[in-house]
Amino acid sequence: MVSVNYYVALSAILFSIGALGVLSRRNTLIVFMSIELMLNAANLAFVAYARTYDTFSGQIFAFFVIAIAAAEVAIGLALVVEIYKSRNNVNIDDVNSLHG
Amino acid sequence: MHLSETMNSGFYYLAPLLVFAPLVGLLINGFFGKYLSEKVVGAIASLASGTTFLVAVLLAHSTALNHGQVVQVPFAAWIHAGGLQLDWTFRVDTLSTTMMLVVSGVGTLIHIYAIGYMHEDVRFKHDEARFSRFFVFLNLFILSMMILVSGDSYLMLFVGWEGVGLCSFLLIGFWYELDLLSLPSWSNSNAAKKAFITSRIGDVGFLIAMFLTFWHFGSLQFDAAFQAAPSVAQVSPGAITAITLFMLLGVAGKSAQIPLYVWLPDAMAGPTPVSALIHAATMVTAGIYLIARSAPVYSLVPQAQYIVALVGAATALFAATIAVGQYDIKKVLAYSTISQLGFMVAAVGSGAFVAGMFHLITHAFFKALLFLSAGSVILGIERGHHTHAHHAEPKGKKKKEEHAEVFDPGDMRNMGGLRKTMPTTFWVYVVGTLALAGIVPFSGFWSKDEILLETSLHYPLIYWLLTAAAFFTAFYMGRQIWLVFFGEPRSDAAKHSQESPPVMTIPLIVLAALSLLGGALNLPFSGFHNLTHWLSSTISGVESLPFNWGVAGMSTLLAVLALVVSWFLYGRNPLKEKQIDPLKKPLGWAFTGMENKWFVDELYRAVVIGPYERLAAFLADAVDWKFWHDFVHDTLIVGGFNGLTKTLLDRNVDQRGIDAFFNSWGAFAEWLSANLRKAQNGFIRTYALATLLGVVLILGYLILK
Amino acid sequence: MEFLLQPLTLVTFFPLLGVFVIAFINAEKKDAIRWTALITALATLLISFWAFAQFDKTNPNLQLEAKYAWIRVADWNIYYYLAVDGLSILLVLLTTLLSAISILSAWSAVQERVKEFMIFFLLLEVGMTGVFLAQDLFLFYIFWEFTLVPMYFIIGIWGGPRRIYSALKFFLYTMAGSILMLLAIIYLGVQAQNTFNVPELLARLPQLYASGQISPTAQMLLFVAFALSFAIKVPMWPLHSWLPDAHVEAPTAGSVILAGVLLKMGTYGFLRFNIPLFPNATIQAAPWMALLATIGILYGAAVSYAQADIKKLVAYSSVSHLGFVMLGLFALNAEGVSGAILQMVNHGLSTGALFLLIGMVYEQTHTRQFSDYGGLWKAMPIFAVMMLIAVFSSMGLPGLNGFVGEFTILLGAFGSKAIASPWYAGFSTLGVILAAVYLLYLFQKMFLGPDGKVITEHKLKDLNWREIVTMIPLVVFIFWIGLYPKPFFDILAPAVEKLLSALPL
Amino acid sequence: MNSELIVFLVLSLVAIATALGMLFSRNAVYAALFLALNFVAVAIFYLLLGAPFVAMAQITVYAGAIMVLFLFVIMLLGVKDLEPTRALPWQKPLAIALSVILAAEATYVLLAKARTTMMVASPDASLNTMESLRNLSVMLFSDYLFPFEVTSILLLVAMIGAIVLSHRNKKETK
Repeated sequence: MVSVNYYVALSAILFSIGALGVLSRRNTLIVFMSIELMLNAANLAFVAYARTYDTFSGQIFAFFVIAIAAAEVAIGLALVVEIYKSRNNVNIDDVNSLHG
Repeated sequence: MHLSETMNSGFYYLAPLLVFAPLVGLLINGFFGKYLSEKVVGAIASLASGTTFLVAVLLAHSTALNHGQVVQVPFAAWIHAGGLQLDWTFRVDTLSTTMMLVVSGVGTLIHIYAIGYMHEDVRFKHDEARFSRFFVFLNLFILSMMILVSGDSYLMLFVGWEGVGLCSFLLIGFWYELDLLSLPSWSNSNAAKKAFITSRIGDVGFLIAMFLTFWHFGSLQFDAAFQAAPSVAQVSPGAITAITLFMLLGVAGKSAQIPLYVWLPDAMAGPTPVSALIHAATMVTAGIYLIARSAPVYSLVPQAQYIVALVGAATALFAATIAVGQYDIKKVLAYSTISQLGFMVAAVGSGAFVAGMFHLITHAFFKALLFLSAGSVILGIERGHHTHAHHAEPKGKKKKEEHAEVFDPGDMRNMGGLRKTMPTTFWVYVVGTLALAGIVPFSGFWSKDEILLETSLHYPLIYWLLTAAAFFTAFYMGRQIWLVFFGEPRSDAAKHSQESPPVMTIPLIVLAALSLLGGALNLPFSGFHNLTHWLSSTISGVESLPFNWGVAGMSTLLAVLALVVSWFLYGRNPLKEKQIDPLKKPLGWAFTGMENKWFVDELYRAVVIGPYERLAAFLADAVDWKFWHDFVHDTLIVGGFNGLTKTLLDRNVDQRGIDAFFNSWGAFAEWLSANLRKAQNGFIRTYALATLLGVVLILGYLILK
Repeated sequence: MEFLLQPLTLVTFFPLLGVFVIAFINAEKKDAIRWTALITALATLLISFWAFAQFDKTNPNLQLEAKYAWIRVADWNIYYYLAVDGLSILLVLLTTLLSAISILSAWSAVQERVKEFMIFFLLLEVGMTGVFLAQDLFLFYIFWEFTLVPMYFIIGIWGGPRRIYSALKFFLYTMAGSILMLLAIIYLGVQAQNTFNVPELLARLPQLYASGQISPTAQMLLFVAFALSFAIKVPMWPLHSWLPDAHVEAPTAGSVILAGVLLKMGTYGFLRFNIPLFPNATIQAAPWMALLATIGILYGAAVSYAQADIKKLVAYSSVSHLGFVMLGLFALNAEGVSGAILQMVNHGLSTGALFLLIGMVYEQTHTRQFSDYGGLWKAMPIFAVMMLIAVFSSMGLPGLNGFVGEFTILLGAFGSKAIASPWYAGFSTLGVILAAVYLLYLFQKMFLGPDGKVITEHKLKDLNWREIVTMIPLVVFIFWIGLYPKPFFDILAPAVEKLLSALPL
Repeated sequence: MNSELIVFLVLSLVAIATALGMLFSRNAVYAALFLALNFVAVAIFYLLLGAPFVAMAQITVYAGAIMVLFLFVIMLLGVKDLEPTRALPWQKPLAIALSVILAAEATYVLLAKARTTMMVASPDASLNTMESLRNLSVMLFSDYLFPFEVTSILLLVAMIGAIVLSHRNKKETK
């Protein structure tokens, strides 16, 4: 028997690590991976609560999140490839043409 | 009596053929005419017209067998709206069969004549493809005319009435791109338009007469209307007077009476067979038929009758004077026709319905004869003109110039001495002239005499007007004979003129025989009142007057005198080339007036046409477009709206008030954003950082709350 | 599904199917689009015949009803209610016929943006048919306004040089009138216990009038509000100013439909709504309407004569012809009203034919100035004969359709109790002369006289088979109505009788 | 300290370690591999939480498909270290600070504020039967049918989007 709080705490830690990755890494690919990590962290919380309250809804949400993540990765990677083709690197800091 | 009772005792069931025979003819020629030879086209058209004549004969025969019974032959339903219940019904009675016989008989002869005439005409005018079209129109005319005379209601009569107007329009404008001298011009089509529109003015009268008839008599069907007439006459005599006078306007339009006669002389722009058939023998007499048909109504209002007679008599004299001053062979005949129609209108106006119809018939014979002969003369001159041009000047270049020179084959001043070159035409022309002038025993004498006799008994003024007109008639016909056929040729064309082919002369001879003998229809001796007797079963109350030596002697004397005077002026010393008319000097301004048709056309142009055109242009340009369209709509409404919106609301209220207020906010936002934009460095990571900062702060807030 | 298979629903909305199909055709495949549109229009025509076959012409009441509760808000009951009676069946047939003919006429005339054109055209057909069939004022108003939109684009996109101006004017002018009608409709609906259903209104209104809940003044105002909207559409003098602009600038097919059907919506409105809904006001207003009609007849005819542009002449002639229709309607007797309804059809046929023919020659010559024409008969004989028929039909030559209508109208107006004076009809009869003046002028300047510029400058071809086929139905009806109008009058008679018997004359 | 807790702690250490590994790898390939390991660890958590279906989805979709996709793209673009830039000098320290605060806050909120005392039961035999999977599917296709369908459309859109992005590029290069 493990307290659900542990799972939640783990989820929070993983989420923070993901957030840190998004903020600090300049490689677009790794930024993406970090995002995936954050999604995973959220999923973990979902499933843990689903177990706690004995309902399937949490699992179903996790399932949807996985589906959306797949879609997101498909588009995201396509964009990365595009960006690479036009700039010949994957530095996220190079893509700042929207600056004010 | 209705059809079912008489079906077995006659040919009434053939009545629809009156209309369908020409219809078949015109459809065949209309669709396939261009693939058929001229002879076939002419034969089909003549056959169609001939069938109509045959049917008319059979119908007349049946009517005679049935002692003049009126028979209605229903054909199809027509307009059934509210109280207006009208059918396509043919009416076969003595009056209508008389008209059918005249129209289809003369019509058929003219069809045959036209085969020869048009053969040459289309060649002189360089459009042979138009040959079949002519016969289509001619058949259409016979068709419309048959509807006119066989209709059982005013409305059906009106269908034919307007139908013949259409044919008249189409045929006057047959050479629509030319004028009388065969030069490119709007003149012929203008004449066609004039004819139609002038008749339409009369038609409005007819229409209003029909409206009045319907609302007062309750029906447009002849029998029903006539039955109601006497009782209405007692309640509201004014209505009947109005009906008759409005109808007179219609008659004036169609039968070329004052004041609407002006279209008929111009109508001579049509090919000569058309002038003969439509503008002399048949269509123009429709008005007389209408009045004769409406005899039961006219008999109720003597004052209106007097007005009708007066109009007729005035027209007779007025037109006769103009005819004296004309040089064109067809124009003389045209004015003569107007004048003779005046005689007929005067006759039916003064209650002499039979006399009017009698003159209508004889006039159809001799005037058709005269016109056709005139056509023969004109073609003879044309032929002479062409042969002369070809023979005398063999060189091509010269020939062209000769052709290009304006030559009027209808001008009597270009003729003279034709009795030698065109003997047949000459003799039939003389017969026609004597008939028209009213010389015993030609048909014209008997019919005209009857009119004079009738009027002399009741209306002396009318009698004297007509007598004077008769004098002029004989005079201008004499003048024409001397000018055209006697003396020496006044042009090379006349010198080389040639006689027409038999296809043209044979109908002339037949018509000449009819003109000579036509009087036998109704001789003023007891036992010979055939026409009176015949028509009495349709028109009640007609009586035949005994022969009156005084009236007959007077008119004959005047006619002979007129012919003698014309011989003194034109026959004794034949006109020379380029010589002015010998009447010009003694008559002075009066002859100028005759020459110029008393300036009536100019008067109408100044009083009616010009002002209407100016009014229309004024309404269209100034009122409707400049004022209503441009000024009111575009300037006032649109401009006003623009003024309100753009100047007042937009510039002052909106821009300086509301806009300015809100623009200040905009300016503030602009200033703010100009500073804030520095935060937008474009680095995604920074934005994410900001987002995270937000998350952290919100969470922190939640925790500390 | 039962809803869809009702004849009237089908005849109204069938063109939408064509729109749907065309929407999926590549815009480059112009012929496929044209054929689809034509087949749709022909099918609609057939459906209208089918509906007509089910129509009982001895029955004066509304028939073939398609009635469903549509919008229910609070106490309001708005119906989807289509029905037809003797007053409208002919106009429905005219609409479907002219739509098919117009599409055929636009075959070669419209080359740009064929897809959009055909879509707008079929949409227009939906609107027009709906106007003639709707029996709920709300539904009617929707159809009525809906017709504006496709017509606006047809004029505005495929029109002549001043098309934008004309389209805008057409739109605003008609819209302005409709607004008043909308107000009147709402007022009427509120007064009549929340209904827009015309038969229900007809049942309830007499009581409202009798009890004074709608005062005579209010009735008159309602009449005027409706009349203004319809009069603009007709157009009655002096509200005709949009017409010459719209007609001259519209493409041929647009002109045909505009003259043939859209104008009839105005006269039909008077017939269907003004007369039965406001009987007392109608009788009061009859002499005034007759006066306006008479002025319109004479004014339109005079102004026509002075035009230099062929299409403009015909456009103004509509003012004159529709004056006859209005005169007949407000004669308020059987002769006048049946004549007027028939004349609506006649005007659609003859003026439609005139616009078609002018369009056909314009395709070749690209000019509409009279001064450029002359002597066309020789170059284009079939065309000339067609034009001759159309011109004389329009002029009211007996034996052709125009006469039957004009004569019964004038006859009715002459003895009308409502107008109460023969002078209006008398003066209107002068319009017969003036019509001859301007129409013969048209015919003469185009076909007679010496060869004009168009002949010397162009090699003109006579009508081709497609154009002849386009004209044939019109010519057939021109003769049919002229020679044997009884079937047409028979269709009208019971409904007209019912309409008039309800009037307190 | 029961055995479940020990398993949990070990696995959480693995998860955190691999996450940090990903965070600190210079090389993208290593980062990807660390992440894959992390996903596997999370999948085991799912199993522990009685969600075998999600666990399998996690393995196949994340660890399988998505990571392969990542690796594929990395290989496609080539592994290259990025030159250090001085564009955002204050970014990294700020990021670290904020992340730490976030972790602290989140943990605090979830643990101290929510104060859930519930325990997560370890999976027993009943949970691993087909029954739960069936219930899940029934729920997915009844209560959540609409979102499910929407998800399918989303995937379709993503697919088309990805194709369009790369397709247009092809045209441009021509």
